[in-house]
This record gives sequence, structure tokens and C-alpha cells, in this order.
Amino acid sequence: MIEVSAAVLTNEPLTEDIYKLKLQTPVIAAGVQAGQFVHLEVPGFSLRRPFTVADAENGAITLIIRRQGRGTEALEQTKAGDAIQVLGPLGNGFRPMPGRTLLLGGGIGAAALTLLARRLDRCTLVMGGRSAAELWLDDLDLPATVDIQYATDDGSRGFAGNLVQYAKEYLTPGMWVAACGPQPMLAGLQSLLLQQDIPGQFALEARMACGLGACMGCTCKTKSGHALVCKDGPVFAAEEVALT
Amino acid sequence: MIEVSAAVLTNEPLTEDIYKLKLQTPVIAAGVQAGQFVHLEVPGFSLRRPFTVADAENGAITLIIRRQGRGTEALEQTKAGDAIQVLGPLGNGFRPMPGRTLLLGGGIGAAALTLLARRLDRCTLVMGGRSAAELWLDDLDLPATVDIQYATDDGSRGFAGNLVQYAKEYLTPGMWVAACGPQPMLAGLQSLLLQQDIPGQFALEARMACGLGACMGCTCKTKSGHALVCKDGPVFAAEEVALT
Amino acid sequence: MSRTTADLGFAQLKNPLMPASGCFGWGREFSQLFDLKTLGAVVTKAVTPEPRAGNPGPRVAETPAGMLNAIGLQNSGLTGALTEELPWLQKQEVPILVNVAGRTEDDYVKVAEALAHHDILGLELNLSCPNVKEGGITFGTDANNVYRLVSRVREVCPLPLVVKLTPNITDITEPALAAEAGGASALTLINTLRGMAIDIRTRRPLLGNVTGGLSGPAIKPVALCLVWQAVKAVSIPIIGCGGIARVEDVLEFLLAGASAVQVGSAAFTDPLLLPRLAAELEKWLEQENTSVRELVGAAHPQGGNHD
Amino acid sequence: MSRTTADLGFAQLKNPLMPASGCFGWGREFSQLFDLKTLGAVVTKAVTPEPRAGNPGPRVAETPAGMLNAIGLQNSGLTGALTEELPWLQKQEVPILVNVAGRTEDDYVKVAEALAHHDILGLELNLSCPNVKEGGITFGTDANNVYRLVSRVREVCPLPLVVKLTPNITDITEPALAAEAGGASALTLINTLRGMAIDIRTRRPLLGNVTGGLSGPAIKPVALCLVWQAVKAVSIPIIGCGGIARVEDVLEFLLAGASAVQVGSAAFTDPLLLPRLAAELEKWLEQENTSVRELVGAAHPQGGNHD
Ligand SMILES: Cc1cc2nc3c(=O)[nH]c(=O)nc-3n(C[C@H](O)[C@H](O)[C@H](O)COP(=O)(O)OP(=O)(O)OC[C@H]3O[C@@H](n4cnc5c(N)ncnc54)[C@H](O)[C@@H]3O)c2cc1C
Ligand SMILES: Cc1cc2nc3c(=O)[nH]c(=O)nc-3n(C[C@H](O)[C@H](O)[C@H](O)COP(=O)(O)OP(=O)(O)OC[C@H]3O[C@@H](n4cnc5c(N)ncnc54)[C@H](O)[C@@H]3O)c2cc1C
Ligand SMILES: Cc1cc2nc3c(=O)[nH]c(=O)nc-3n(C[C@H](O)[C@H](O)[C@H](O)COP(=O)(O)O)c2cc1C
Ligand SMILES: Cc1cc2nc3c(=O)[nH]c(=O)nc-3n(C[C@H](O)[C@H](O)[C@H](O)COP(=O)(O)O)c2cc1C
Ligand code: FES
Ligand code: FES
Repeated sequence: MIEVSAAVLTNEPLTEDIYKLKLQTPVIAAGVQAGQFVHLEVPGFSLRRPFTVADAENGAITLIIRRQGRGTEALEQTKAGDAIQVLGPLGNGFRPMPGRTLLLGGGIGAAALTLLARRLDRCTLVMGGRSAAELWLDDLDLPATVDIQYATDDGSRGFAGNLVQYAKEYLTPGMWVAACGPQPMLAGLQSLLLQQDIPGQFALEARMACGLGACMGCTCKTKSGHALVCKDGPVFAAEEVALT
Repeated sequence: MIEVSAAVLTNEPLTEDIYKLKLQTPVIAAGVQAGQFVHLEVPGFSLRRPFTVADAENGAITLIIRRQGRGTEALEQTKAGDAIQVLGPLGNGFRPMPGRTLLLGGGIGAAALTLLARRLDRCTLVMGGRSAAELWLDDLDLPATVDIQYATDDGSRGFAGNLVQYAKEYLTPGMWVAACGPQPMLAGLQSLLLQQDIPGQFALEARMACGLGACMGCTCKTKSGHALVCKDGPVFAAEEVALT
Repeated sequence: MSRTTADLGFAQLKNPLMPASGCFGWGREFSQLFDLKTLGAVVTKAVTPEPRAGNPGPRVAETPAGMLNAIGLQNSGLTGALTEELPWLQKQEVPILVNVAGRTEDDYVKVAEALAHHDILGLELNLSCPNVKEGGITFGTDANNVYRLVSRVREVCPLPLVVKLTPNITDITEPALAAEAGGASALTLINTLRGMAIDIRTRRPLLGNVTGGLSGPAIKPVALCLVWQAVKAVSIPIIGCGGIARVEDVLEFLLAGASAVQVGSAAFTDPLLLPRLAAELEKWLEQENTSVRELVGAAHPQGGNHD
Repeated sequence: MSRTTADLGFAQLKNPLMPASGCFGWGREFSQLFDLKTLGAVVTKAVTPEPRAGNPGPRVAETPAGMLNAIGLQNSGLTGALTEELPWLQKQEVPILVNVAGRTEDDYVKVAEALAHHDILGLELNLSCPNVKEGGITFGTDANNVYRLVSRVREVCPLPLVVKLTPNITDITEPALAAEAGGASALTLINTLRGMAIDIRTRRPLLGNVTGGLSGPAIKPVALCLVWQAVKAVSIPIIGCGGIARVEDVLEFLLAGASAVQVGSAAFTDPLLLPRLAAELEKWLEQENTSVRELVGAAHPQGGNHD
């Protein structure tokens, strides 16, 4: 884990509110595990902003970022050559399990799964969204080992329905699930996995200060008590997470 | 007086720590009196920064700015095309008096006098500094009606000595003096003017909040009590000012 | 009544936006930039019985997301207010709250008496100025003093009395309840936090007065919290003040229970802020199809004073 | 002794820089980024007798030039501290101040007793946490409680006691004098200011705990002012804390009379801030040919407690 000044290599829009930021950080790129995140300084803001590493190759990491508030708005304005302070890689990452992997990413949650998808021998990565215009996996040059699927609420692309409905339809014994997305999606998925006795890992989010495990700021509830998203997570066993 | 978003036209260094910022503000350029100032917003800072208008023509105003702290450092980074919020013109300006004018500008204080110098039929404008490297009047294309002189502490250019010594040597009855500069210079000049019974006007500085006369923030002492630099000044009759 | 109408109990304002005392003079200067009628009300600079010269300079300093001031209540006294300022401001057709300050109880009574029968919306009693040593701060931190002062002013003055409290206190509910008991019509929360800055070059305090009052976005979370606590304690309306710089800030104060808000230092950064906030608030309320009155206090749990 | 040596009375530190409690854990995480030996001392997260789960999330929120936190003293209790954390930190060869908190006087006594004979620099008694309802805040705002608590801890624990006070108080000199009288070796000023934020989308308080503590550059002027006031009142050393983010801030606190300083939230913005400040301070002192000890209190007028 290091703290470095990284040069922006590219910054391109993927959809109306999602952009792809590529940063030159050889050490982080070489060491990052799928599911780990980096903590970016945004000038003018006290708290850093955490983002999962969505890709890592040739000494660079790629972040896929949704414009959410003023910090992500400011990051969207950065241009090639600008410098950003990056702390990372942070957190624990996914622990690949035996069996075929089904990766379920709700909206921007898919960004937490792409590096894992790349690194697995074979997997199905499903991205969910309200409609086709929100989907951006096609723009990532994912390798052929990744079977890309989509699920949209309005049926405008891929499976018509949400990711929990998708999983109900396609989950089969012997698979394991890696997922990231909004609370209701994870809650639905959790019940389903418990019912079908299928193992899973969820990547969670929480507001963070240090990102390191020092401030106790990023608490989340687990069945065995409070945990820190930045240190004990962001990836937790699906059955461990207490979703309210 | 207006509040407008002004485009930076040019921003050029004059010396190691002085730069010339030209802003497109037709209304202010048309209405400004010599000695008046503008109040600039600097993104990220609560208080605006006041600067005298050093030149005004063709719909643009020129400011001559010395890098002093973080605000003037940030302004130095602005580039042609950037937008700056400008409030002005503010304050009272000089009231030209009969007789030949001697303008005495100590360091960056000279910036408060150049517009007056341009607008007088004839005058002598003396800039004081420690050495030749600090002087920048030559770069301003002042008209031939302005007799430019220099005074340097080390004698590396023009008169060898400070501006008070210069004034002692060259002040003659029938003149009037317009001056801006550090406190000790103005204090020395004030005694001299009183001794020789020569009228003068001094442009003062004070930390400001509103710049308008509403907050009472920019107090300065005068012989008759407290005055506001932004509203009652920045130009005061030399004999009125209480310099401590 | 429109979406933007603010209800102060003793008056309905066209919108909840007013300048904070001392940041707007008597409105003359800002009226050159925008029409004062766009405001819910104007709050004036403090008036003391006699003219005051104020503190030595420097009087203002910049701080992270804020500023310090130590003006020392410079003003032209009751005479100046009544002959120069008030007549002008009355012509602007905007409700007027005259801010009142003093060194002694009698000072407040004197000013209140003199203003009692003028055509203004009410008085704002500044029991909280950290920059006047003999007065302000002491009144505001002792609940008994607050009660006695407000009661005495109440006796001589039939106008609505808004009492402005200091945040430099252990428990805001004590002076808040005392002001209410003394007859206050509303409260303004908050005045500035005591603060200081040191010039590392001169190695001396930066303000002429050594300490000053901290204001601006930096103090918004403190102001919001005190409004929240006071709203739970009293039943008179509260005017929120402290660090408001964006329409989101206005909404936070309304949700915390403020019936109206004041904007101080942020108007130095952007002198057109107040009319812009008025416009943005109106637009936001339309978009969300709600009103100022619906928002006031909405962040408090239903039907209770729990936190 | 070098230019950077900081004199706390009971100890000389290699430099005046320490992390603020709760912003640095027990140093494990930050030790992956820099050598803890670059610090004057390490101040630990609060230790309570029993483990505490802390408050529900969200626990942190951003504010202008600052942040709010409502951690609720999550920690693994005395057992965790003594078996897991302290042995590790003692190996890092840096002076250790263990921050102590509790719900009751007995809690503080218990922790102090348990730590009394460990090889640490001293204890920092946190009488000021705004996020624990039953304890902290009450102790810190009542001078009698402060006196009694510090005296009781003093009885059971021979270690230097640094008492950390709350800024949420009318007059800081009261608890400061009480702590001194009770046997405090030094004071830390300040903990966080009470604050809150509201999420305008959900229309509910943003922090799980409703209110929280404001820290960061926003509060620096308040912290500096309280240090200034306390320095004039007591004769024990003061550790300044609150909003320090630049070497200029360190210098301001020293000039105001702090003998050392702590850096909290700003280390979240820049995790390498502490070692950088140590280096910048040393460079500045060299350039100006002065020392930490020469600067301490230098902004106070010669020979007096006037302001
Ligand atoms: C481990 C982790 C990985 C993440 N990975 C990604 C990613 O790959 N792509 C992506 O677009 N987003 C990701 N997020 C969410 C992202 O951090 C937030 O969207 C971002 O911080 C919002 O900042 P803002 O200033 O735009 O929003 P604002 O709402 O203005 O932020 C205010 C504060 O709240 C925090 N905050 C707001 N939303 C979130 C959130 N959902 N999670 C955590 N903190 C939040 C901000 O960091 C900031 O401190 C991740 C979050 C975590 C915890
Ligand atoms: C009426 C007037 C006209 C001026 N004209 C010019 C000019 O033409 N060219 C020029 O270079 N400078 C001029 N100044 C000074 C200029 O305003 C300051 O140098 C500038 O504000 C410093 O900002 P900073 O952030 O770089 O410095 P910092 O020291 O970081 O500023 C901190 C705060 O102090 C204030 N401040 C610091 N120095 C001064 C000062 N000398 N006067 C007023 N406020 C100060 C700043 O505005 C800011 O609020 C003028 C000042 C006044 C009052
Ligand atoms: C320059 C200045 C002068 C002030 N003068 C007064 C005053 O005369 N009376 C008063 O009650 N408050 C006065 N205040 C306090 C403000 O009215 C307001 O309570 C405080 O600044 C917090 O609001 P803000 O953060 O929006 O500035 C003054 C504040 C500033 C910055
Ligand atoms: C996340 C967080 C946790 C904190 N935990 C503690 C604590 O356990 N004990 C304590 O005495 N102070 C605690 N504090 C207060 C800090 O030590 C410090 O007093 C305060 O943050 C002001 O300093 P700063 O502005 O540099 O952050 C905490 C502060 C933060 C931001
Ligand atoms: S963000 Fe500090 S512990 Fe997780
Ligand atoms: S700066 Fe506000 S009155 Fe001059």
C-alpha cells in the first residue's frame, strides 16, 4: 500500500453520468487484488473518495466513476496530465471460490467486479440497470473469457428484470456469486443465496475518512457485530452481511 | 458599480513576483476613476482580494499584482479564457489638484498611480524599489506625457535613495503629490508635505471583507477618527491620515 | 401565501432569506447591486445608544472556509440610525429588523424605547457579540441576564423581539428558554464563534482586537446543531444563521427547524448570493412540489423531541 | 536538545508533532506509510474498560474545510489494548500517550490503574467526547467533575496525565484550572465542536448518531483561541489540537503557547502529512534560526497575561 501522486492518462465518458479515469500508478497496478480500492484526494475537499480498481495493466489502473456529488464532479473535470494523490491498494478483495462464478453488478456496482471478471478463467458477468442507455460493459474490452450479460428493468437490453430475478432464473448449484450494488439488490440476493445454499461475496460501501482501518469511520453491520468496510472489507461473505 | 464574470485576456509576468492581469470588463473599464479598485473572487477563498485598476481601455482593465500570499498565488495561475468574478469599480479615486503632479509609488504601490498618471496632462511618476530588478514601469507603455523616474535603495537605477529622500530633493512649491506605498514611506512623506505645506493624497490599504462600505471591516485611522478604506478611501488627503 | 412564504409567527415574510446583521450595513451599498425587495427582510447593523468607533484594525482575517471579524460594533448610534439610516431603508419597502446592542441593560432598553414606535418589523437583540468586552457576551451566556434583559426590553417596546444568542456556551437551551420566558418572539441562532489567528511573520495576533468572531461555511455544522437543539427546547420560531452559502444550506436549516435564515459572510464572497438563493430556493421548492412551511423541522422524528 | 525538541515538562519530545487520538488508531496502519519514529509521540485511540461497538453508521460526513464524526469510541477495550495493541506499539520506539475514555469516573480509574505500570509516556484523559451520551461530555463541562476525576486518577496512577478538554463550553479556563488543580501534567485542547449535517434527499440527519464532532481546518481559529486563553490561565503545558493542516498552523499554535501539537483529520486528506510537517517545521526553524522552545507563547505580550 502506498501514497503517490499519479498522472491522469485518460478521462473519458462512458454514459451520461459515468466516466472512466485511467491513472499511471505502476506500484498499485502491479499489486492490486480484484475488489480492492484506492482512495483519491480531491483538491478542496477534506475527505478522500474511495473507488474500486476496475482494471490494472501496463502500470496503470482504471477507475469507473459515477457522478454522484461534488467530489466526483470535480474528478470528472480532470484532464490527461493532471496529478491526483492516490492511496492504495486498500481493503481485502474477492477470494475466488471453486465452481463457476456469476458476477452480478447493479449499476455502478459492476465497476467492483470487472477486475475479478478479467482474472477468472471463465465467468458470467451480468450488469443490471434501468435501461440500455445506462450500460457500459461493452466499452471495456473485456476478454472473451467473460460472458457479458445484461438485465434491464425496462427490458430494453438483455434479460427483462432486475438482477435478483436474473439470479433466480440462472443460478444453479455449484456456482458462487460475487456481487455489488444497491442495498435492496444485495438484500434480495442474500435471501436467495441462503435459500439455495449458494456461497457469495458482496462488496459493500460506506462513507470513509482514513480508508486504512485507523479511524473506525466506515462501519457496517455484520451478523457478528460491527466491521470496517475499508479493512475487514469491502468484500464480505454474503451470509455475514447484515442488510437493513 | 457592478458584479460581473470577467474573462482573463492576458496574464503576464513583469518581474519575479509581479504580474499583469488583463480582464475584459467593459462597464468597469468605462466607468473607473483613477485610484479606484476592484474586488476579485478567488475560488476556494472566503474573502475577495482588492486591487487598484492600473489601466482601463478598450473594454478591459489591467491589474498589476504582487504575489503576496495564497490568493495572489492562485490568481497568478489564471490563464486567458478563465473567468473571474469582479466587483467594481469601488472606492473614491484621486481628485486631481492644480499644479504639477508628482506621483510616488513605493514598489507595488506604483500600480495605484499608473491610471492617474495616464490621465493627467503631464506628470512625473517615480517608482521606488530596492534595486533595478524590481522595477516594471517601462513595460507598461505609459504615454509620453508621463515622465518616468526611478529611485532605488542600492542606486542600481535612477535616483539613489528612497522615495522620501527623492521627494526632499525634487519637491517644489506649487506641486501636489499622489502617493502609495508602505507605511514608513507614507509617514516620511507626510511629515515632509506638512513641513513644506504641499498638498498630497495617499492611497491606503486595509484588509477587506465586503469592499462596499457595509461591513466596517477595513478601518483605518484618520485625524478625525476611524474611516473605511473601501468607501471613504482608498484615497485620503495626506494630512488626514493617521500613520502609526 | 406562496411556496416561499416564511412564517415567523409575528409576521409572514415573502421568503425566508435575510442578510445577517453587520454583514449588510443598512442595505444601502447592496441596494446598488440588487433590489432589496427580493429579500424576506433586512437585518441592520447593530445600533448602540451612542456612536461607537469600533476596534482598531485589522478587523477581518481569512480562515479556512470562513473569516474572523472584530469590528467592535462600529455604528453611528441611535441618532445616526434614526436620522440617516432608518428613513432611507423604510423607503425600500422591505421588512426591517433593527439589530440592537449595548454595554449595559440600560443601553438595550434605551435603543428599544427609541425604536418602539417606528414602522419596522421588529428588533433583533444582539446578546452575543464576542467583540465587545463589557457587554454582549456576558448577557448571552447567563440565562438570568438573558431573562431579565429581554423582560425589561419587552416592557418598554411592543415590537416583536428576536433574541440573537451566542454559540460560545455549554448548553444553548438555557439562554434559549430564558429568552422565551422573558417574552422573545423568536430567536436568531447563531452569532460568531470565538476565534483567533496569529500572523507568523509578526508573531502577533492578526486582529487588532486579538480575538474575534468566526463565521462562514466553516461554522455551519455547529450552527445547524444548535438550531436543532434549540428547536427541541422552545416553541417560538427560530431564525437560522451561520455559514449559509448554498441553497442546500438553506434547506438544511429549514429541515432542522429554522423558520427563516440569515446569510452573513458568504455574501462577501458573492455579493449577489442573497437574491440568487431566493431564486434557487423557489425553483427547488417547485421541483419538489413543496413549501418552506412543509420543510420547517421535517428532519426531526415525527411527534417527538428525541434526537 | 535540538531546535525541534518539544518540552512537555514531564518529557522532552524529539519534535512537537503527534497524531490526534482516534485519527491514527494505534499507528499500525500509518506505520505502513511512514516510520512512526519521525513523530514526537503517538496518541492512541480511546481505551474504555470494556470493548465498545460504537455508533451506527454513517459515522463520518464531510463539511466545508472539515468533517463530522460520530464514531462512539469503538475500541476493543482494556484487554484488546493490553494484549493486541500496546505490545505492538511499544516495539516501534516512539513515546506513547494512551487516550482513555469512559462512561463513569470508575471507568477512567479502572483503565488508568491497569495502565499505571506500563512503559508509556502517559495517559491522555478524554473528558470531552461529544459522541458518548452517558459520559465524556458531562465530565468535561463541569469543573468540579473534572477536578474530582483527575484527582481520583492521579491517586491510582503515577504516570503523567494529560487532560483533554472540550471546546463546547462557555469558559475554557474553568475546566482547565480544575484539571490543573486535580493534578494534570498537561492539557490537550481541543476535542471536536458539536455539529451536525442533514441529508436534504432523505430529509434526515446524515450521521447515524444525529449529532457529531466537527474537526479539521474549519475549527482552527476556535482551537487557537482556546489555547491562547488557557495558556494565560494555567501554568502546565498545553498540547494544541484542532484543524492543523500546514506548517504555518503548527507555528500559530506554538506562538499561542502550545508546547506541542496534534494533527487529526488533516491526516485523512493527506496520510503523509505528519512526517511532512515534521520536516517542514525543522526546515523553517533552521531558516529563521529559532527553536520550538523559543516560539512557544511568543505571541503573548511580554511578561503578562493581558490580551
Ligand atoms: C470501497 C468503495 C468502492 C467504491 N467504488 C466505486 C466505484 O468504483 N465507482 C464509483 O462510481 N463509486 C464507487 N464508490 C462510491 C464513491 O466512493 C462515491 O460515489 C463517492 O465518494 C461520492 O463522492 P461525491 O463527492 O461525488 O459525493 P457526495 O455525496 O458529495 O459525497 C459526500 C461524502 O459522502 C461520501 N459518499 C457519498 N456517497 C458514497 C458512497 N456511495 N460510498 C461511500 N462514500 C460515499 C463521499 O466520499 C464524501 O465523503 C465506492 C465506495 C466505496 C466505499
Ligand atoms: C484598495 C486596495 C488596493 C490594492 N491594490 C493592489 C494592487 O494594485 N496590486 C497589488 O499587488 N496589491 C494590491 N493591494 C493589496 C492586495 O489586496 C493584497 O496583496 C492581496 O489581497 C493579498 O492576498 P493574498 O491572498 O495573496 O495574501 P494573504 O496574506 O494570504 O491574504 C490573507 C488576507 O489578507 C488580506 N491582505 C493581505 N495583504 C493585504 C494588503 N496589503 N492589503 C489588503 N488586504 C491584504 C487578503 O486580501 C486576504 O484577505 C491592494 C489592497 C487594497 C486594500
Ligand atoms: C463583519 C461582521 C459583522 C457583524 N456584525 C454583527 C452585528 O453588528 N450584530 C450581530 O448581531 N451580529 C453581527 N455579526 C454576526 C453575523 O450576523 C452572523 O451571526 C455570523 O456572521 C454568522 O453568520 P455567517 O456565517 O453567515 O456569517 C457580524 C458578522 C460579521 C462577519
Ligand atoms: C474520526 C475521529 C475520531 C476521534 N476519536 C477520538 C478519541 O477516541 N479520543 C479523543 O480524545 N479524541 C478523538 N477525536 C478528536 C481528535 O483527537 C481531535 O481532538 C479533533 O479531531 C480535532 O483535531 P483535528 O481538527 O486535527 O481533527 C476523534 C476525531 C476524529 C475525526
Ligand atoms: S475509513 Fe477509517 S477505518 Fe475505515
Ligand atoms: S470592506 Fe466592508 S466596509 Fe470596507
